[in-house]
Amino acid sequence: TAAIGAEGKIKASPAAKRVAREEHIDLRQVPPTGPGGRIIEKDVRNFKASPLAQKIAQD
Amino acid sequence: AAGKTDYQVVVLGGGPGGYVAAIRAAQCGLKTALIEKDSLGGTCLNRGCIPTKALLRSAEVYETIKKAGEFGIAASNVTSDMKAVFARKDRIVKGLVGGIKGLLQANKVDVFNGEGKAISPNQLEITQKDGVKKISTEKLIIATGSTPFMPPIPGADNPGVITSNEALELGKVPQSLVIIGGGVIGLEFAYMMQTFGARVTIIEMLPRILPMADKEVVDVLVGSLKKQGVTIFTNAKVNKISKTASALAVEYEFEGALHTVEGENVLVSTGRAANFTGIEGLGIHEKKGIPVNEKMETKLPGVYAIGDIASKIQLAHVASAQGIVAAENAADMNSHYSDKIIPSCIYTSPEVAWVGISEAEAKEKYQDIKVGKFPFKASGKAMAYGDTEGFVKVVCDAKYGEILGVHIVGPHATDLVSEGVLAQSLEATLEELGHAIHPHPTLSEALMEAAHVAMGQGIHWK
Amino acid sequence: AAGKTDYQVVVLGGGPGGYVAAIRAAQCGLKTALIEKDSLGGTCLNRGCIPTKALLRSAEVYETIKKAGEFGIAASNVTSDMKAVFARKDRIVKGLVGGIKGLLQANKVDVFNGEGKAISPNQLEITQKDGVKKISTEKLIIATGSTPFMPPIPGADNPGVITSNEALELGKVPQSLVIIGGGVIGLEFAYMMQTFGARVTIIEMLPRILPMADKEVVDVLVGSLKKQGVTIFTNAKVNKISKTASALAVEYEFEGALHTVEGENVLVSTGRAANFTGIEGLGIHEKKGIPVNEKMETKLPGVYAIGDIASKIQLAHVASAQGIVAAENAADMNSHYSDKIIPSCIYTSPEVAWVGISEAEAKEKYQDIKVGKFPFKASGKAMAYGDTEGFVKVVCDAKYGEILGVHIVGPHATDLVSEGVLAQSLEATLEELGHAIHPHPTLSEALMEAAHVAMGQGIHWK
Ligand SMILES: Cc1cc2nc3c(=O)[nH]c(=O)nc-3n(C[C@H](O)[C@H](O)[C@H](O)COP(=O)(O)OP(=O)(O)OC[C@H]3O[C@@H](n4cnc5c(N)ncnc54)[C@H](O)[C@@H]3O)c2cc1C
Ligand SMILES: Cc1cc2nc3c(=O)[nH]c(=O)nc-3n(C[C@H](O)[C@H](O)[C@H](O)COP(=O)(O)OP(=O)(O)OC[C@H]3O[C@@H](n4cnc5c(N)ncnc54)[C@H](O)[C@@H]3O)c2cc1C
Repeated sequence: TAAIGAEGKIKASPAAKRVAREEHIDLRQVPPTGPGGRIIEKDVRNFKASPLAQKIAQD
Repeated sequence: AAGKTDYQVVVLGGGPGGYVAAIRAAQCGLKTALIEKDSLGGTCLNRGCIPTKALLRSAEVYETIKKAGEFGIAASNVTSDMKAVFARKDRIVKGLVGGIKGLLQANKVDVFNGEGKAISPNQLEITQKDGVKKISTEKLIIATGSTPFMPPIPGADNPGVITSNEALELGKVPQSLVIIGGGVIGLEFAYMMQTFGARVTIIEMLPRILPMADKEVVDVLVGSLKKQGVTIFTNAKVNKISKTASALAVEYEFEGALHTVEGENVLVSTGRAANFTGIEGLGIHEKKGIPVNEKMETKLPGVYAIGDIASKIQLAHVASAQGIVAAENAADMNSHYSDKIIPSCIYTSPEVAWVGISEAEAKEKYQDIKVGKFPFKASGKAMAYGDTEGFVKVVCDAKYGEILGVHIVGPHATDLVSEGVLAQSLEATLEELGHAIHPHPTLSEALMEAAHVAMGQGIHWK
Repeated sequence: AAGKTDYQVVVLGGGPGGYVAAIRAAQCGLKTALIEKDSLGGTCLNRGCIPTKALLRSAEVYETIKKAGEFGIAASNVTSDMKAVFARKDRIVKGLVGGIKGLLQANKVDVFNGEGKAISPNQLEITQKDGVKKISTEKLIIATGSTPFMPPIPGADNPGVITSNEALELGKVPQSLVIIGGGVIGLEFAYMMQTFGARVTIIEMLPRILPMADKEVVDVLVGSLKKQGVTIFTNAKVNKISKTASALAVEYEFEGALHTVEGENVLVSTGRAANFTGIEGLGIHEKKGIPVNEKMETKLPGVYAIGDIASKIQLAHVASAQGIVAAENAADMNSHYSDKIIPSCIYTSPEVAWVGISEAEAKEKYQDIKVGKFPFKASGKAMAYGDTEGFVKVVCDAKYGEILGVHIVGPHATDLVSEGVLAQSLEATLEELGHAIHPHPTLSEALMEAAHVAMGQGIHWK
């Protein structure tokens, strides 16, 4: 599901990157819904609330 | 699937919140009614956005003709016929009100002409010309809007002291006008009346005009209004209004002393008060408005509130956006409203428009920011257009290039800002805004150039 | 790190391709020179984009004044002083040329005034007033642009037969003007000259005007020009131009018969030819231009070509975007140019602007498309503005809601299209465009409303 771009970089919006850093979330885990398949802020916030994220956080 | 109730949704109030909510609800398949006691379109169409912009356009045309010589065009005996100016405004409003009526019909919304009162969340009473009617509904959307707020200034009841409602019906330009309150409405009237020949004075209580806007943008607007002849006092408190032989005298405190300024009219534009008539009984309103969640639902399930009555931001596009959200939720669609990316516009000359946070606010909230400013005097299109005042400013965070604010003062600012809205909605980076190939020569290039400047790669400006 | 050569980059030609490339190259830290034989700014600034838009703005002001009565403003003796109109244009061009000179200086680009000739990819000869100079360079960016293409029409050498170059220096409006070629340049001159009082006839060889544009958009423009008085023939072939007693006679074939139309002037606007002077020796050009890859590099490594000489799309913003890409690649930055999302604008009244593909092309390429059209007559701002002709059309694929084209004809179209550019650049969906909260009342709302219509959720239009 990860939004990996052509050059192996994660495609994520600046706001998504900011929230990911603030919330200590690994962007590679976040399913993208943004334009062109990139991760947007909402995806990161939704992911934070998701069971998968909580499980990853526990590990 | 109504059945038990007359309607699945009733919308109370037919402004840009209410009529849009009603149309969207009907589109979602709900049996919908709209109650409006006055003219469809509400404040926005009848006493707000549209009539002001119609008058402002006449002012702009007048201004253009007066400086036509710059463009190589000569004209003599240039005069404004204020009767015709106001009549044009009335025609436009009438046409649009008719249009909304047609839209509601086309969408099969039942429109009740009358004053509505919510007896319960599911019961409404409508007082119409021919008597009182009761209707029942599953869900209720409250969109009763707002009315001019009149502060308790002694003498505010003198004839000639007016609000925006009356100012739009003046039919003439007063020789002199004192405007109490330098918000968006006050500023638009100031520009318009001054252009048409009134001597305008603005008295504002706050230390600066438009504290929520970017300071540099406001400075350009204020400077321009002053050059046009408008007198502006900030940090000034009005004590009273009294009648003189031929005019009204406004007494105010400024820099520790009492002063007086005279005006044929006094326009009080100190904000707008939520209109609770018809919904007091529901017990859901607080002093300033009705609290709602992000689904626009009040504390009563199935009862929504939208627009000026529910929102801290009193703007027509907010009311409409909230109306769509409420209607979709009434149809169980799980829609959300966020006020993160809401543009604001001022239709003066120069125009002002912005979205997101100001440079000062960005500095405070983010450690490290980048700012790019591109002045219209460096824009080929602005030069050809003959209007080079102002600039576009892009504010973003330095780390990720997140666009935090786009601030524009200058020609067509109110149209240009939408690109900033889309950029922020899509969480675009500075680079993406800068690399999008903007057509040449256009005013919108200034957004791209401002992004270049913020990246340290300004082509036509540093 | 130059050393072996005088410069790291030399740019040949100082138009919007060349001067932008030079500035960007210098910003990337390269020692840069620019060679320009004529006036900085090239075609665009001296004989293209800017002078036309300056004249067009005067025409717009003239038109506004003539219909000022609609706005409640009266004026008499409205006349256009064509000397002043052209003088204003000259002033604006002069100011901007001076600005570019300043920008090049500020970025420490060495500017050579003279005709450059590439002896080899690394050696240039510059013929200046005071003699010939040789300079050496590591990399070369060719930006020699284009000049008007004069087709071999018998009689095209008659005095009074002009190209856009001479039309911009006329200093007056001919009584009648025959325009051969109904492309963007021809249309802009048609609107302008007709507005200022010329009797304009357009003769176009193709079956329709602007075949690359969306047909409905062109229909509105053509209809409007005809209403203004312009005569338009398509599918018409010019045979010859001859001199009559007082004017020029253009003979053309139309619907199987020969016709003649007279004009004081004949404007030939049938395209532009790449300008190979100075680079023939390199052996890299073909008949129509210099082939390049997506890094703007020619078949000779380290030699780049940009703008009208390299591009199928001859537009200033394309030249500038390509200039930036070439400069960055010269600095080993690995930059790419794509012509997928290039806006086009026509500065007539109504204005026309679009980005992406037309409805017809979309239908052909994608199985299933959605189209949303919002007419300005349903826009409150357009009504207040007094200009309700035209519409915004959004074309997208039905499956993913990918925006394929945005087509605008109407007020401020050339500014509004940039939001479409950004939307397509960011691969926004229809929903994202429709949900972005656009300010009310603005012309840009029409983009949002068109998106609503395409989604089947039109609020102010179905
Ligand atoms: C001078 C002026 C200029 C403005 N310019 C702009 C602008 O340029 N852009 C912008 O975005 N905003 C502008 N605004 C603000 C904008 O008009 C409001 O934000 C907007 O109208 C709010 O919409 P609404 O639907 O919430 O309420 P309203 O437009 O106030 O509509 C409420 C409607 O409900 C009806 N109503 C109330 N109670 C009842 C009842 N019990 N029964 C039946 N009907 C009832 C009223 O008659 C009214 O028609 C301006 C406002 C003013 C005053
Ligand atoms: C009437 C008209 C209106 C137009 N309007 C628009 C518009 O609104 N929008 C738009 O995007 N485009 C418009 N264009 C097109 C636009 O002007 C061109 O696409 C653009 O100028 C191309 O830029 P360029 O840098 O490739 O070449 P040019 O602008 O042609 O510049 C080339 C420069 O190189 C110089 N040069 C050439 N050879 C040599 C040499 N050997 N030595 C030294 N110097 C040399 C020339 O003197 C010239 O200054 C218009 C064109 C015309 C004619």
